[in-house]
Amino acid sequence: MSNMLLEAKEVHTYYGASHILHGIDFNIREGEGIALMGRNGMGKSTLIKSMLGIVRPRHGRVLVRGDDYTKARTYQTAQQGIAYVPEGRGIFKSLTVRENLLMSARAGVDGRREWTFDRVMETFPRLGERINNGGWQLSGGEQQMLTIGRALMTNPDLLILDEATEGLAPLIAMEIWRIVKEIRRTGIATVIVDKNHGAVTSICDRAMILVKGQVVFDGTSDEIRAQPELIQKHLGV
Amino acid sequence: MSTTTKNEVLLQADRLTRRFGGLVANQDISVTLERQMIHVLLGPNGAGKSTCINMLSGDLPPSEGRIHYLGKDITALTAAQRSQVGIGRSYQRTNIFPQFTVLENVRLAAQSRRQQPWSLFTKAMEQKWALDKARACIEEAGLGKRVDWVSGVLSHGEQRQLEIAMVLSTDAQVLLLDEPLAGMGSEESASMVEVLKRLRQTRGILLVEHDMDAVFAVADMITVMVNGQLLECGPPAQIKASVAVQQAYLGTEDSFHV
Amino acid sequence: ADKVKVGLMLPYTGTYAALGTAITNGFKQFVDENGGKLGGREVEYFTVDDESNPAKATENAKKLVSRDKVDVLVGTVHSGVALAMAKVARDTKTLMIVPNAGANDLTGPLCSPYVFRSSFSAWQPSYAMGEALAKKGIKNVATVTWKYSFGEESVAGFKEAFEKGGGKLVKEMTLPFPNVEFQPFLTEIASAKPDAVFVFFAGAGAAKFVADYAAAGLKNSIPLYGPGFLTDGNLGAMGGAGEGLLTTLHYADGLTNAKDAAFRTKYAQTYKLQPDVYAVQGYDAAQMYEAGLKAAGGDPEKKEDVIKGMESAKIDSPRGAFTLSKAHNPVQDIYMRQVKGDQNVMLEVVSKSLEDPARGCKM
Amino acid sequence: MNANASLIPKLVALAIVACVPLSGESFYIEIVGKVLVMAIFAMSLDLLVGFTGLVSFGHAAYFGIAAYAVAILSPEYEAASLWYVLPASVGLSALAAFVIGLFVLRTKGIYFIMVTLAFAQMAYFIFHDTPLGGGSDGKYLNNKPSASIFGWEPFDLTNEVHMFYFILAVLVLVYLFLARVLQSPFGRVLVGIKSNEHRMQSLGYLTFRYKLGAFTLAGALGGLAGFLYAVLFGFVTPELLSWHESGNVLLMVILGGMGNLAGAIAGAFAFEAMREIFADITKYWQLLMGGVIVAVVLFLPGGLAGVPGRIKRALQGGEAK
Amino acid sequence: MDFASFLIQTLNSLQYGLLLFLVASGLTLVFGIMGIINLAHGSFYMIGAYLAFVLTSATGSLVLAVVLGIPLALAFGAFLEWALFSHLYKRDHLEQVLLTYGLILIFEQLRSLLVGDDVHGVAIPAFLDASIQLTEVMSYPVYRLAISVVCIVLAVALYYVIQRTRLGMMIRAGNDDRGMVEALGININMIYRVVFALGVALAALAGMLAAPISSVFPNMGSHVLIISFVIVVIGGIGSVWGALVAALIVGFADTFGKVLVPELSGIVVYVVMAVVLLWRPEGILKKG
Ligand SMILES: Nc1ncnc2c1ncn2[C@@H]1O[C@H](COP(=O)(O)OP(=O)(O)OP(=O)(O)O)[C@@H](O)[C@H]1O
Ligand SMILES: Nc1ncnc2c1ncn2[C@@H]1O[C@H](COP(=O)(O)OP(=O)(O)OP(=O)(O)O)[C@@H](O)[C@H]1O
Ligand SMILES: [Mg+2]
Ligand SMILES: [Mg+2]
Repeated sequence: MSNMLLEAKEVHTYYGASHILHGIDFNIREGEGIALMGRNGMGKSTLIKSMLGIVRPRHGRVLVRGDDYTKARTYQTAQQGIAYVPEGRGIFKSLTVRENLLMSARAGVDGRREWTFDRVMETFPRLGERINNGGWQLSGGEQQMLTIGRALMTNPDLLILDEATEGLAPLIAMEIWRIVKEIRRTGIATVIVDKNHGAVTSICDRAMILVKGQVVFDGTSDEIRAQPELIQKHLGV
Repeated sequence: MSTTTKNEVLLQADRLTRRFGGLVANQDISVTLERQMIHVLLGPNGAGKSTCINMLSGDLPPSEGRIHYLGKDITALTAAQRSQVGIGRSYQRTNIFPQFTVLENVRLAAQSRRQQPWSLFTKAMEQKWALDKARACIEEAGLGKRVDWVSGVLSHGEQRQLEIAMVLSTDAQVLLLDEPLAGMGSEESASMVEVLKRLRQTRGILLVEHDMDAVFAVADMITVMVNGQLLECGPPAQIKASVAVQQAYLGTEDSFHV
Repeated sequence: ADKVKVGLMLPYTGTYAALGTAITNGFKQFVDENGGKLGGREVEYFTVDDESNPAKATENAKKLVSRDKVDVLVGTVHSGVALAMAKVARDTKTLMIVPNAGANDLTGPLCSPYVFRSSFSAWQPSYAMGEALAKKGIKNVATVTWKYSFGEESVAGFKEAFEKGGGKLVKEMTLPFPNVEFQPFLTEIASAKPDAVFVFFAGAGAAKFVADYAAAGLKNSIPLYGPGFLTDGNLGAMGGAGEGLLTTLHYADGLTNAKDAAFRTKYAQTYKLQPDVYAVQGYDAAQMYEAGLKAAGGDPEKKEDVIKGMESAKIDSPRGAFTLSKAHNPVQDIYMRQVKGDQNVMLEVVSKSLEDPARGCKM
Repeated sequence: MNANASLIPKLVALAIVACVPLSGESFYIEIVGKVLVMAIFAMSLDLLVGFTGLVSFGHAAYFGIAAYAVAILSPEYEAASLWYVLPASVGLSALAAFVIGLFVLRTKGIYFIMVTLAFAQMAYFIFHDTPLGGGSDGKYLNNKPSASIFGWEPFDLTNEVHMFYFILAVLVLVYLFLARVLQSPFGRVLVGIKSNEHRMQSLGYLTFRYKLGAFTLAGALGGLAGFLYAVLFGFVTPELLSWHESGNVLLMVILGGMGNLAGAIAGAFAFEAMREIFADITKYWQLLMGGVIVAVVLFLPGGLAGVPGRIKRALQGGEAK
Repeated sequence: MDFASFLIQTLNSLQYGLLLFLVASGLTLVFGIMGIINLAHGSFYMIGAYLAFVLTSATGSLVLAVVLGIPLALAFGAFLEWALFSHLYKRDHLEQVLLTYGLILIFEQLRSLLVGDDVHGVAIPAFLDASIQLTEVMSYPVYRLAISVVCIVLAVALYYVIQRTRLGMMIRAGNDDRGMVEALGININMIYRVVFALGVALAALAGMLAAPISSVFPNMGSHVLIISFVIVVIGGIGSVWGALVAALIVGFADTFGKVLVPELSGIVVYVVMAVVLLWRPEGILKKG
């Protein structure tokens, strides 16, 4: 079986006094795909940020490829081949589209360079048309493409997409899903947060549901598809 | 609230054009918005939908074209003035007062309807009408449990809900909503669709949204843009069936099964 | 008896810090020579750093006067600060000795029985220079100075004497204080080609002006003159650019009086520094007060007597003896000096016992 | 929130300050009076910086204009009437702020900082380089304004104790006034503008007018402080308008903790006290003061206004951090 | 003004403008690109000048002083960033104002304790100590022209690093969103440390190069502080070309202002700044 890539053990995270994550266990293996689900405000983004060291868990541990990264700086974790597309985008406004992509370019952990500038351009032709525009001049969807492209430029082993299709036109969203599938096929692991449950469960092999900072479901995509009442109960659809 | 006449034309944009340097983000776009109608603006990313809304709301001046509200030419009015006459908007990218509580965010929005800059000695918190209005709108947007939270610490989806509560509390007759559902969970989206339907009873709504389930659940009229140009305009059924629209925007049914 | 309380309000930080220190040193040197006493009493010092900031001047002066209850205020370098101090001195009837600030007003329209000066008025060295240049037969002169009172008063003093002697100012240039970009003026001077240039600058600005003037090649074609502040304490910073410059001041190197020789030896020994005009002014401030106290039998409370004593004193200064005018400004010799190496060497007395006209003083 | 809990320390502080004249030491009366004046000045700036988000780096201009106005409007050999020079000089400052505001409020952020500086420097050079106010040497105000109303004299500003209480009363009034204003709808709009001006506009607020209102009000109150300063010391100099003074008052506001009126007062006290005390103990006072300031920034984020909260938390022994 | 002096005044303006750019260049980096409101910029300039004085006295050559001084300044800058500035990025920008004000006081006092309060000169290196004859009475010092050349080289180098290199992109990105840069696997703290140190070294270099012509004196830092901010701001924050253009504009305004409208020369610079910012509220060249 393939190796463990990223693990969270018994993670408790607080914002000031409010206790958000109540002892979460999470793990993802190389090449695996996980759909992280839950209503607004349940702690999905917080879990991701805790693992990346963007917020510090108060208890618990974070492991990357078996090594302790609990106290590592965010960039050290990220350099282990983890790319993050945050919700709400976070593109660099004062950089042009080209610069946004170039600044993050890096070979993968194993030295591979599959994702080049040209390949990103092929994948998102729309960005090619806006290549010299400043980041602040893009439409919402264009910004979204740019963040995904920027993450791919780091040639990651694990791609974390937090609401990556927010604001994308259906056609593009489908295109993203197609690309993610393709990425997965090349062996890159993915964690996806998205409200399109149908799409994510069909891409990912595992699904996890968070309710109020606790894991209420962790199983295969097939299992969750077989239990629509679970989705109904925890996600309200 | 003012009297409402069915199908009264609230907002009319004539041949709006907006250029950014060499790029034509909107070309000759005309939109009509009637009361008790939800008019949806669709289009691929970068088609110019937000630009169009920005022109209607006064955030961006059009390069060409005119805008009329209730028959009056409002092209020259600023964003604030348009808000005062009754055009409210929400933003695609969350745009709130992050240091304030949810209540204060919405209360400020409500207060904008009766500004009394000269009355330096009344307490804002004693203006009951604004508080009541704010609470009602927060409830309506589904944020009842978060009234006293500082809005900056809300989750992304909750901030999107707050955005809606704010525009609601301004009593705007015309609502320009730029992807209100983006970032909301499916449950919240569903309840927001109900809110939209309720709002439609008294106002006119221009909606930009990429959530097709929601769009087809509420749209009375759909305009599709591509590359700044008008592609098609018509009732939902017509749009759904249009081959051009499918190619440019919706995709075909089978491509849904990734 | 009680101690004599001396309030030193001088700049100890900032641009004029070195001047404040020199004045303090000079003052203390006299007191030491006098057995650590003034008027036969022990001396207690109170010091305040005035930062050369007029906005804090009143407050700082009051600190000495009303909190520390000093018998005499000694200060300061910056004219704006000194004017504010003088108001406090007048209002509170405190004796004040100005050991540097040259604003004409201090011993002019704003003169007061309580305010004395141990230094000079802006008018004095400049007027002497005006006379000297006119006598030399120079006809056309251009002037440059900072646009603030001291600079403008200096130029006015020069102009008064120079025009009286038949000269003419062909160009009067000013620049905002403390701007030191002189190049445009050098170009103007080169194109106007006057017979000579008269400038008022002090401190780092003076050093820079002299250096720039030489670097622009003007030094060889158009002679430069100014009050002694142009070169005093700045010769090191100018490199060789100052060599040969003629300036006027009430003090100089190479004076022949015995007092000066003793003063300089002692100063150099005590402070491991060469004394300058500021040290002399500090020293004389102490001498003046000593004269006043002596007249009052050592009692600083007898202000009338102290004042009378000071007014009638003949101060045996390292600069040469001087007396005080009715307006309390030194009536002193002004020297023509020339820069030789690191010294401002005395050439001659250009104006014997020059008295400031004290215009506007109603005393 | 818990207004009453923080009211007591404030009243105690006020009572202590009010006792200063009992010392009978005119130096302390005057120096504390000056600090009170600076506190008023700092509060007026805090209205802009801390509450409206307009970081003005030229606030000394309004202080100086009013200070010069009293000096210039007062006749040379007799006292002017307080009831004429006070409104006149404060009015002039307000007018200057209004006119300058019309221009500077078109810019934002750092650019705003620099344009306010530019206009203040122009005002500085007007007083420094023209004979209007006595040039670089400044001008005396020989007679303090008289408070007499048709012969009846409620108080006498030449009396240092009266002067002190007059300033203290003004301070309290300004504090209460601003506290009230900040709770008014107008004040809430200012705070909204600080948080997100663009959003305020799209909510229908003509933010320019509100900002102009705040700018003018702050200018007037800054002028009030300048007026008191001139009357207190009887001497005005162009340096009152210099960028150093604008910088100092800004430092007081930041030191105290922006967006907190009591903080602005505390900042003024701390800033002035540090200078006085350190300059008294050593010639190297700048080193001490600089060190303390650096330490405050490092260890007291949010300035002095955050200190009571820290103490409370420490006392409650709650979770660290 | 005759034509010859008009030409010379133009030369003066250019040369002064370039000198101003040199003085402001460190601030362009630290304030313009990194977004730190650094009031201590003038102090770093002053430290550079005093370094030049002390090292030139010790080694006998300004060139050696610069060679030794730059590494010192770099180390000093890196230390300050590590010890102080790195704690402030997440805080309100105005706290940087307070911090750097404190630093000004400390540096001035230390300077006074270590080197005293006297005015000093620094000798021009012998190979540059010459003049070019312009008119029969006036000549131009070669050293000034040499500095102008250094300024132009610096401007080009700065522009290249900031706009064209990945390092430059990372710095600019860091000013937009530090957290995001770090999440992309970039050690932004290290980058900021390096860039801050570079900014300090630039300011110090300006001080060292200017020392022979401006002389070395207490408070010299505060003289250049405001003008440096003026230049960075009217150029458009973050733009190297903008700063260069702004420096030249100020150079011209100041030079011709002094000659043509001497009564107003004090406010000319501020009038220029007000006019520029009212005309273009974000500076002459916003970006790039
Ligand atoms: N910076 C913060 N400070 C305090 N509380 C926060 C902060 N960020 C998030 N929270 C709170 O933590 C909880 C979890 O937030 P999180 O962003 O992880 O939710 P989420 O599951 O990603 O929701 P969404 O789908 O809306 O993005 C929410 O209740 C939110 O209000
Ligand atoms: N300020 C600007 N300067 C230059 N180009 C701009 C600017 N704002 C928008 N654009 C461009 O105009 C086009 C239309 O943008 P707009 O934001 O209106 O798209 P949209 O239809 O809302 O897209 P989305 O669904 O992705 O939000 C885009 O290509 C965008 O890059
Ligand atoms: Mg989230
Ligand atoms: Mg959009």
